Order: sequence, then C-alpha cells, then structure tokens
Amino acid sequence: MSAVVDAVQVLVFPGLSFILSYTLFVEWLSRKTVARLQNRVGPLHTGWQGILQPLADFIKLMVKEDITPAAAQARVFNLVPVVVFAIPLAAAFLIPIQSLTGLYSYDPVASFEGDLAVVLFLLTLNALAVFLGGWCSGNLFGAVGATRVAFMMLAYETPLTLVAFSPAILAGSLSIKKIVDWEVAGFQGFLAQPSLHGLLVGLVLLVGLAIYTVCLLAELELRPFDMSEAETEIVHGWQVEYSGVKLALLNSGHYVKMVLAAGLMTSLFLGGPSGPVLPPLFWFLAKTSFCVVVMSNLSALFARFRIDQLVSGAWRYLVTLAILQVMAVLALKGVV
Amino acid sequence: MSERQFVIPIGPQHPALKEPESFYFTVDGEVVVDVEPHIGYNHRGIEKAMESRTYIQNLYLVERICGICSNAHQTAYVGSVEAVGGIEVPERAQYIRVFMQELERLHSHLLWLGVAAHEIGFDTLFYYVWRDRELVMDLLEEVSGNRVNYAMATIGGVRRDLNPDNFPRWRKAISKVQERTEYYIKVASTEPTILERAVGVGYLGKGDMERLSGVGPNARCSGVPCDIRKINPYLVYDKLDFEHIVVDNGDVFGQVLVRALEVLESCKILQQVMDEIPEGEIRTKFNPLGRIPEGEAVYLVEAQRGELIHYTISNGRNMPYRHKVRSPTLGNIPSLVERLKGSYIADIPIILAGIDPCFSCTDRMLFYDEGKDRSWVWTEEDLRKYRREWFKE
Amino acid sequence: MVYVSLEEQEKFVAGLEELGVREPTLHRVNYGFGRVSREELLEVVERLKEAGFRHITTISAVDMEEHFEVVYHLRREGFSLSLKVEVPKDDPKVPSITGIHPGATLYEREVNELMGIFPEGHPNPARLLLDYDWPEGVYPLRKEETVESLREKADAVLRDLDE
Amino acid sequence: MSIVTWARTRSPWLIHFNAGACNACDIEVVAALTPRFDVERFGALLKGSPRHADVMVVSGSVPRKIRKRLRRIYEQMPSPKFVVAVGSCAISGGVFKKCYNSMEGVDNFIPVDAYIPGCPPKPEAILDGVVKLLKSAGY
Repeated sequence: MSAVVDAVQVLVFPGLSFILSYTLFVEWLSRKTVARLQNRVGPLHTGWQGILQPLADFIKLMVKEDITPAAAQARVFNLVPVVVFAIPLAAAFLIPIQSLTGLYSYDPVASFEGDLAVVLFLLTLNALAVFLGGWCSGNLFGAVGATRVAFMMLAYETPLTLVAFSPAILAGSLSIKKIVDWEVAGFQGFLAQPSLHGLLVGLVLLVGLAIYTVCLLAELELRPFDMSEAETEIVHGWQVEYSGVKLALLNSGHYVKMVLAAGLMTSLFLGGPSGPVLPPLFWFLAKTSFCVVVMSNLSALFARFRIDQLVSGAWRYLVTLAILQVMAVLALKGVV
Repeated sequence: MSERQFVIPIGPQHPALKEPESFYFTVDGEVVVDVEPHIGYNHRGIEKAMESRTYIQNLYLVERICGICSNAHQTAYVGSVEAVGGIEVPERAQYIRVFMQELERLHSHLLWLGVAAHEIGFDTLFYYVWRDRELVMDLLEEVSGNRVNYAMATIGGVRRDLNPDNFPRWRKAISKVQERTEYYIKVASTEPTILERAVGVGYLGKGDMERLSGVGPNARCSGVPCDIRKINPYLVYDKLDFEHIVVDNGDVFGQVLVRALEVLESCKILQQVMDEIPEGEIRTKFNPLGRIPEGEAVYLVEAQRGELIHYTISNGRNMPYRHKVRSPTLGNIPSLVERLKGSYIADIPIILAGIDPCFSCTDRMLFYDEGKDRSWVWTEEDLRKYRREWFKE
Repeated sequence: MVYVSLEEQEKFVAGLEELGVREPTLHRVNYGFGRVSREELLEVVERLKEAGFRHITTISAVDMEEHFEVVYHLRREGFSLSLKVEVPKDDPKVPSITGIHPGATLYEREVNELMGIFPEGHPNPARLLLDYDWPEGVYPLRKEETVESLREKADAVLRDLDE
Repeated sequence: MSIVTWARTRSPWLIHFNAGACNACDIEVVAALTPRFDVERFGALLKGSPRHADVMVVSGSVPRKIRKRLRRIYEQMPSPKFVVAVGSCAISGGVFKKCYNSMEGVDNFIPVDAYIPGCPPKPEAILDGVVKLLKSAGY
C-alpha cells in the first residue's frame, strides 16, 4: 500500500506532474506580472487570459527541429539541457508541499537530515551545468555568457549559502521539514506568548529573507542580474545556440528552478506550507505565488547591472550583510 | 593582438543594433581595446539615383533615406533646392515646417530614450516611453496623414495646412508628453541602476569631440555648442524662443540629459508655433516638371541626430546635376569609436545607441526605378507553388 | 558671431581672401563658397582652422565632366564655407586633411570609394560602403557610369564567384 | 486541429532582420511590441537569436553586402520556419527595384510566406499579417 502511495507521490502529486504543471502556471504568472507592470496585457488569447501560453510554447519547441551546431561539442551540448531540467526537478522533491498521508501533513516526498545542503549543492551544480552548456556551444556569445555565469556564481553563492543556513542554525537541524516544523512551532509560541527574543528572531530572519531574495534574482538570472543572457549585449548568452527540444527543456528548467527557489524561500523564511484552516497545498500555492510575483516585480523595476558591478557589489554589501546576519543568529541562539 | 585578446563581431544582425551594421571589437577580458566599424550594409546610393529624377520625384526619395528623420531630410532637400532656384517660401509654410520638424524630434528622442533604456536592460522604462511616444505618433498622423514618412514639405512650401480648430487638443497632448518627459527625467536621474550604467560610461571630453567633428546631441553632451537651429538659424527658428541645450557631462548620462531636455524645448517650440503661426498661403507654385536655374547651394539642418547637410548643384535642367547628402551618424562615428575604446563589453550597446545611430541615412544606396515591373500581384496559389518549388531544390 | 547682418557677412567673406581662399563669395546669409588650388589646400585649411573653422561638415565630390571637384564643407559658429578644389581627371588625387581634421577620415574614404579620388596620406583608405565583392576600379558616382553598367559589372563579379 | 498545430500557431517567436531598410519598417515592427499594440497577446515574442525563432520578419531591399547574412540567418533557424516580408522594399525591391546595389526583394534569396505591403505598414498591419500567416499555416 505504502509503495503505491509513494509511487503516486513521486509521479503525480506532489511530485512530477504537479510540479511540472505548477511550473507552467508560474511561467504564466511571472510573464503576466511583468507585462502588467510594463503597461501591457501579456499573453491573452491562449486559453483563459493566456494561461495556456507556456504550454503552447513548450509543445511548439518540443516539435521543432533540433539543431546541434557543428562547432559545438555535441555530447556535452546535448546533455546540458537535460541536466539543467532534471536538477531543480529532483531538488523540488525535497520541498514540503502536501503529503497524501494526511490532509494537514506536509511531509516532502523525500526527507532526511541534511537535505537543505543537498538542495543548495544541486543549485550550484545547476550553475556549473549552465556554464558547461554555454562553453561547449561553440559560439562566442555562448562562451561569454558562460564565463559570466561562472562569475555570477562567485558573487551570489556565498551570501546565498550563508543566509540559507541561518534558519537551520536556529532550528538546530539541516532538514527542511524540521526547519518548517521549528518555524511553525516558534510562530505559534510567539503568538501565544510574545517575547523580545521571538521578535528579534523574526527580524533577523526578515533580513535574511531580503538577502536571500536578492541572491535568488541572480541565481535565477532575472533582472537586474540577467547579464549571463543579456539580449542586447550577448544575444541570449549561454542559450544562444540552443533550439527545439533543448530550448524547451532549458526554458522549463528555468521555471522549475523558479518554483524550487520560491519553495525554498517559503520553507526557510515564511513558515513553509502551513497555515490556518486550509490544507498545506493551498498555503504552499499562495505563498510561492506571492514569492514569484515579488520576484517578477523586482525584475521589472531595475536596469541590468554590469558583471563587475554585481561581483563587487555582492562581495562588498551582500556578503558583509550575510555574515552580520549569521552572527546575529548565532548570538540569538546563544552560541556566541 | 596578444593571446588574451579576442575579436567579437557585433552585427550585422544583433539585437542591440536595429540596423545592419557591424563592429569588430577587440576585447581583453571584458574590456574593449579596439573598434573597427564596418558600415555599408545599408548602402543604397540615393545620390546617384537623384541625378536621374526630377526635383519633385526626389522629394519622395530623400524622405526614404531614413524613416526616422524623413522630415529633416526633406526639409534640408527642399531648402537647398529653393536656395538654388531662389524660390520664396511663405511664412506660414515655414512655421509648419518647424512644427513638423519639432514633432519629429519629439518622436525620435522619445524613441531613443526607450531604446537606450532597453539597451541597459530596463525594459519597463522602454515600454513606458514608447507608450507615450504613441501620443506623438497620433499627432503626426493627424497632421500629415502618415505615421512615419510624412510627405509634408514640397518645393515652395508645404503640402498640408494645420487646422487651428485642433490646436487645443494638440496643446493638451503636447503638455502631456512634456509632463511625462519630466517624470522620466526624474526617474533617470534618481534611479540608481540607471546611474550606475550611464554616469561616466563612454566619456569623451570637449577637446576630443571638437577635434573629431562630432555633431548633434552626441557633441552637445560633451559641451560643444553645435545646434544649427541656434548657431546657423534656418526657417523661422531665430524668431522662436528656446534654449541651446549644452551640458558637459560627456558620457551616456549627458546624452540622455541633452535629449530629454531637448524634448522639453521642442514642446515649448510647438506651443509657440501654435501661438504665433501667421495666416497666409502655404506654398508658392512650382511646376512638377519645372527647371531650376543653374547654380548650387548648401543647406544645413539640425536633424534629431545632429547637423545634416544637403548640397545641390543644378545645371539648369529639371533634375539635379549632383546632390550630396551627409547624415549626422557618419559624422558621429569617429567620436563613437573613441568613446568605445576602454569600455566594458556590457557597455557596448548603450554607447553604440548613445549617438542614436541611423545607418540607413549613413549609407545611402544607389538605386534606380524603371517604374514598370512594380505592380505584379501574387495570388495565394502562386505563393504556395513558389514555396513548394523552392523547397524541392 | 551668430547671425549678423548681410553687410557684416560680406565683409567677413571678403576677409577670407587674406587666408588664401580664392574668389570667396557669399551665397546667402550664413553660407559662402570659395576656391583653393590642390597644392595650397592643406595650408588654407590649417589657416581656416585657426580662424575658427574647426568643424568639418563633410567632403563632397562632383564629376564636372572635364574635371573633378572636391568640396570641403567647413563650418564655424554662424558660417558654413564650401571650399572647392579642382582635381584633373588623369590624376585623381587630393592630399588628405585627416592630419588637420581627424573627423574627416570617413568622408575621405567615401570620396575615394564612390568617386575614385584618392586621399594621399590617409591612415586607412580601406573600403567602407560597398560590398567586399565589388569590382575594383568601378566608381559609382562618376558620370560615365550608368546604373545598368554598374549592375552589369557587379553581377559579373558575382557570377565569377558562383562558378 | 492537432495539438501541435495549435501550439505552433499560438506561439510564434519572431526574429527581426533588417536587410537594408530605411528604419521606417523597423520602428513600426518594434512599435508592434509596445503597450498600445502588444504582440505578446498572441504569444509572439521578439527573440535575438535565430535559433530560438519561428518567424523571421524581414524588412529592406537586400543590398549586395547583406545578402549572405540574410541566407545565413535563415539557415540558422530551425524548421518549421516562416518568413514575413514587411514593406514594399522587402516584397519586390519597391523603390529600389532595378537598382544595381539592391537585390530586388527578399524572395530572391529565401522563401517568403507572407507579404505585408506598405511604406511602411502600420503596426496594426504587421500584427494582422502575422496573425493571418498563423491562421493560414494549417499545414
């Protein structure tokens, strides 16, 4: 019996099928948000309010001719899109959404001590795959885009990891599920009996959330940090030579990563999929959609930075802030 | 070229260039060491074609030298022909020409502000500016009947009159544009990401700019006063009250500033034209096949992108013996190359866009029209057949 | 000097003769023409630059049937002077003025390419506008060329390339 | 209508190629993206790389120097691909017909699927042309 439940969990809900369809929704939501901010309507005529637009794009790309340029290193070039698509998808299994075992249970499909570290590791691996993909595409713009991806990784990886570990330190566990449990318990305790300590923890986590959001914009290659695929500078950067199925996978991989990032953000800072009255699924969707809207908003509000500005800015401000934040966390925990 | 340097070709098809030109950048890491412009992908040689067309036919030809500064080219062309032929232009017509010229400047500068925002990745601003540009396009369409190639000027005057009944509505639209531009200036001068990408980027000082004979906003942002409307007035610009916008920032931010402030000045001029336009004829008669007496004349116009020169030589026939056009972009390329050296790859698009390049003006194509062969119509069936045949090969 | 009266401008134009400009004439307010010989060109342009003509608007080339004419359009604040140089057809060369006006590089390349008047001493007289496959020695703006003849010559090169 | 056709007609990604046009058509193509016209409503996006595009929007009369690039960009696009010729010049050479330096229209080099006449066509016309192309593309 439990094997059947596990299979359904992995393949249908909250696993593969659910995440993929949610990915399509997130793509629509993000495009629509950006369009509205830019005084346009965005996709409109494909399904209700254009909600099927991402699906149409995906299918169209899947049936398009698939070109491998002669100058590219074919094996790596063809493998990278699969990797870029699969990595965030695998990591998304570790995010608590909704369990089939109980209406109010949100056990992830897989959970173990240290899965937070695994998720962060997979995100880094993803960036490395992207670097290889650009480098091996046999195009000058692809190569420039790839080096930029590597540079960006240097910039955002450190603060991102530092900040992501701060809730883990407070919760005393590296399991995402346990962090969510700690957050829920802590929040309920705070509501029952407000304390200065609880307030400070909340504030410190809020700072962490801000740093984390900025790093995510870079991780997701959203504006103002999309220099690795800057259209006006280096065409589409590392993606320039990809077409057909490979482009479809890259495109979807991007939005799976967005779902993963929003899910991680929710789990680490916003109390995960828990909330009053309604089941976790609703709260997961509400909170991650909110995160996506916020990120799309931010990406529409700024001009693109230059790569050197990102690197120096990240090390000057973000890393300092992240270190201060971790120190504050340690102080609150009573370690220092 | 050392081992660490490599060459990046940008263009002829590149998203940062809306037109087919290419630049070969020698870069060292992310820094540009040398630039070699390759222009001519748009060379049509209109100059040669003009020698075999009548003066009136040439009107439509010069307009299509460039779709963005079509009116500037036309104004300069009719100006030079009228100067050769000694044809008087009624004052009302001169006012209308100024009106068109300034409307065109509005649309072109707004277009540029949008494109510049797009080049630094600020698409939201691009969409906002282009939304407001549509207000100007509506005005242009209402005045001339066309959105892009207006066909307003003709030898001896203009072809369409302004209807004073519409003035209150136009005034409202223009003040709206003005208000919006003021807001964009505020955004551009306070938004930190824009400042990061614009201030100090592509700097060129006054001395270098003068040495390289730069023109237009590109030169005025480096402190060279070169607005032809002020220093060499034509039409009725000497009767109108507007500022000579010169700043000495010398960088991309200065270019943004000059253009944005010029938009405001253009709004001022447009309002003045509507206040002061005299009654009267809008053109003196000119026979479409008419001859222009022997002679030559130079006519300078301040197009949106800078000083535009048309030089006509007539040998007494109804076609020009020689007509020379030099568009502002060609004059700006030497200073552009100088601006690009030492900049970052990421700054190439914005510096390129900074001079508001218009290569279709720059490389005029030689062309010739037989007037036959033009009206063939393809049916859908023909098209299908053609496609099938083509694919078979 | 911005927009002075006609009399003042006439006086100004007459004064240009002292700088070496021959037959200076005022065409209309703000515009004047003048002549200079090929040998004196550099000297006169240099002197005019000192006198305020620091901007070069463009260089035109005209095929006058018996000879070529190269016209240097110089500008100072409030005055545009077109300086004509006669160039014989059997020796189509002019000294390059890029040493004095670096902004003239592209204009000289254009004249060289479209009219075939070589700027001697130009740092990089490479092809600028025409196709890389354009036949050597065919200058589109010369009067002896018609559109048909140009087309014929250019297509011949393309046919050769195809074969 | 099969799902593939549905997807293809709903998601035309454009690439704009200026083959020696006078800018008039080009700014109208760009204007079609902006808030008043907004082609993204129909799922169209302007892409920079030919590898990503389905529809090539060409303007201009193809001068000699650009001809090789035109072919190359077209060949870089993955099929199925469409070409839309915008403006009189791209259709037949327009005013540049019988000109030694113009190669008389885009269809001498690549097959064209839709012709949008005008000098320049208005953004509405360009939108209409793309939509009509998609409707007739029931291959």
